[in-house]
Amino acid sequence: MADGARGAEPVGVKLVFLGRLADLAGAGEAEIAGPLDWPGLLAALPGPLAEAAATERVKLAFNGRVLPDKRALAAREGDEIALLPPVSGG
Amino acid sequence: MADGARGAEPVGVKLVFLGRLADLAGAGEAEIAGPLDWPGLLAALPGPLAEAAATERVKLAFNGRVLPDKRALAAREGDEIALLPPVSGG
Amino acid sequence: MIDVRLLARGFSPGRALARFAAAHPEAGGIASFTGQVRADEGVEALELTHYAPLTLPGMEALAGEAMARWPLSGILLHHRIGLLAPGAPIVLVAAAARHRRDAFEAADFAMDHLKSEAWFWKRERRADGWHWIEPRAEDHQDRARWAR
Amino acid sequence: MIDVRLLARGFSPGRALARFAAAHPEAGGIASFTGQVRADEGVEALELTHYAPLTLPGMEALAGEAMARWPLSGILLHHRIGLLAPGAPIVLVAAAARHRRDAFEAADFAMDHLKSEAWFWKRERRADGWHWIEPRAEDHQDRARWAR
Repeated sequence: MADGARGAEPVGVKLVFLGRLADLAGAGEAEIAGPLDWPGLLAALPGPLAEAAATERVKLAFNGRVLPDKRALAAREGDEIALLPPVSGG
Repeated sequence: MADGARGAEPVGVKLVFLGRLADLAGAGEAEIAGPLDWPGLLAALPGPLAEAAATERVKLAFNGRVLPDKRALAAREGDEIALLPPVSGG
Repeated sequence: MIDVRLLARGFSPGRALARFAAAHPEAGGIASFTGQVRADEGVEALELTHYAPLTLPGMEALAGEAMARWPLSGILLHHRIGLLAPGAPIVLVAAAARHRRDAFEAADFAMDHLKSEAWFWKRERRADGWHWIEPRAEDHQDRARWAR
Repeated sequence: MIDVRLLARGFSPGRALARFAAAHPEAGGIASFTGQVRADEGVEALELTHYAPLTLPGMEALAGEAMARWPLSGILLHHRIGLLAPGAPIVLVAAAARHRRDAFEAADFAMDHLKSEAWFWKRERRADGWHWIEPRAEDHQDRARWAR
């Protein structure tokens, strides 16, 4: 999770892709410029990833907490957004 | 379980008392003369043991098999009768 | 694999489970239950009696019943006899299966039957002497869940 | 005792269970479930990913929920992350309780929730490459049994 040095040097919004979304993204992480709201995130993601992110099955964590409503996303530089596809543990 | 040398020398009917019945009997085993049917067994047992044996909760095994009906008991010398109070394993 | 044992000496459920799991690499999961002598109630010792002509054959029949009733890779039933100290393991039941629900149900089933149907008699020594333990009504109810 | 761990290396469920049992001499019983990589289906390896800010806190919350819901002496949730070989243990859940029904139910509950609610992502390597695993409908139904 990002915290602390926010603003000391220019950092973007950190995106973390979990599970199969990391495959779609071609990487586990990415950084994009903030501020970022939900439409902004969808616009910033490559097509297949945006499509996946838009489905109900994919959740969003914002700075380590799952957002009850993805559309309420409001990220600034230094924040971390994780895209969480359906889980499979055990 | 008794088998084999039956008749080679005089042996009685072996009684085995399990669980609390061994306490009532004062021993884990006893031997009494055969042949022995259900009324004969009750008559041969000391009072408290006969009372316990007569209850539905106490089962009878005859040569290693539980009798579906105790009253069907028909033991000869060399046979083994076990008196089985309610179990408590695990 | 059916692994049914009467044990006259202390045993390690952890080690038995490790062996059982290793013997079932094709199973997705292993459910188990370990029963041990409770150490908090003034119980100084526990003694388990069995009746050889019935006890082990009865446990083997129970294992077979569980194998027939659920799609299991294997089942393990280990039960102590003799004198046990507080904290000592009494019983270990384990079921290996492809699907965890089957493993859980089979282990649960086996324990319910070992508790109220297997040929064991248990007594415990307290400060005032030995006391025979009888199954609780609850144990019979637990077993009745499996009737069909 | 609540013992919740994410494990980056291989572990021995048998040894973990032995320690857990020894830590709960007051419990009459310990129910457990071990999940392992099935070795029979052409799976060459399994990889488990987690998300640190959510995964361990989520498991800790699950352990707390089980402790609140059943009268337990303790609960153990150990879960592997990283690369696993066929036969390797993935998850160990154990619940210690005075009464065995509580132990069984809590272990069952914890597994159902770890399967479909904990923050893990699993993929397996077969001859034709990596495949992500999603929970089966069955897993969601299993979890739904505990709704209240």
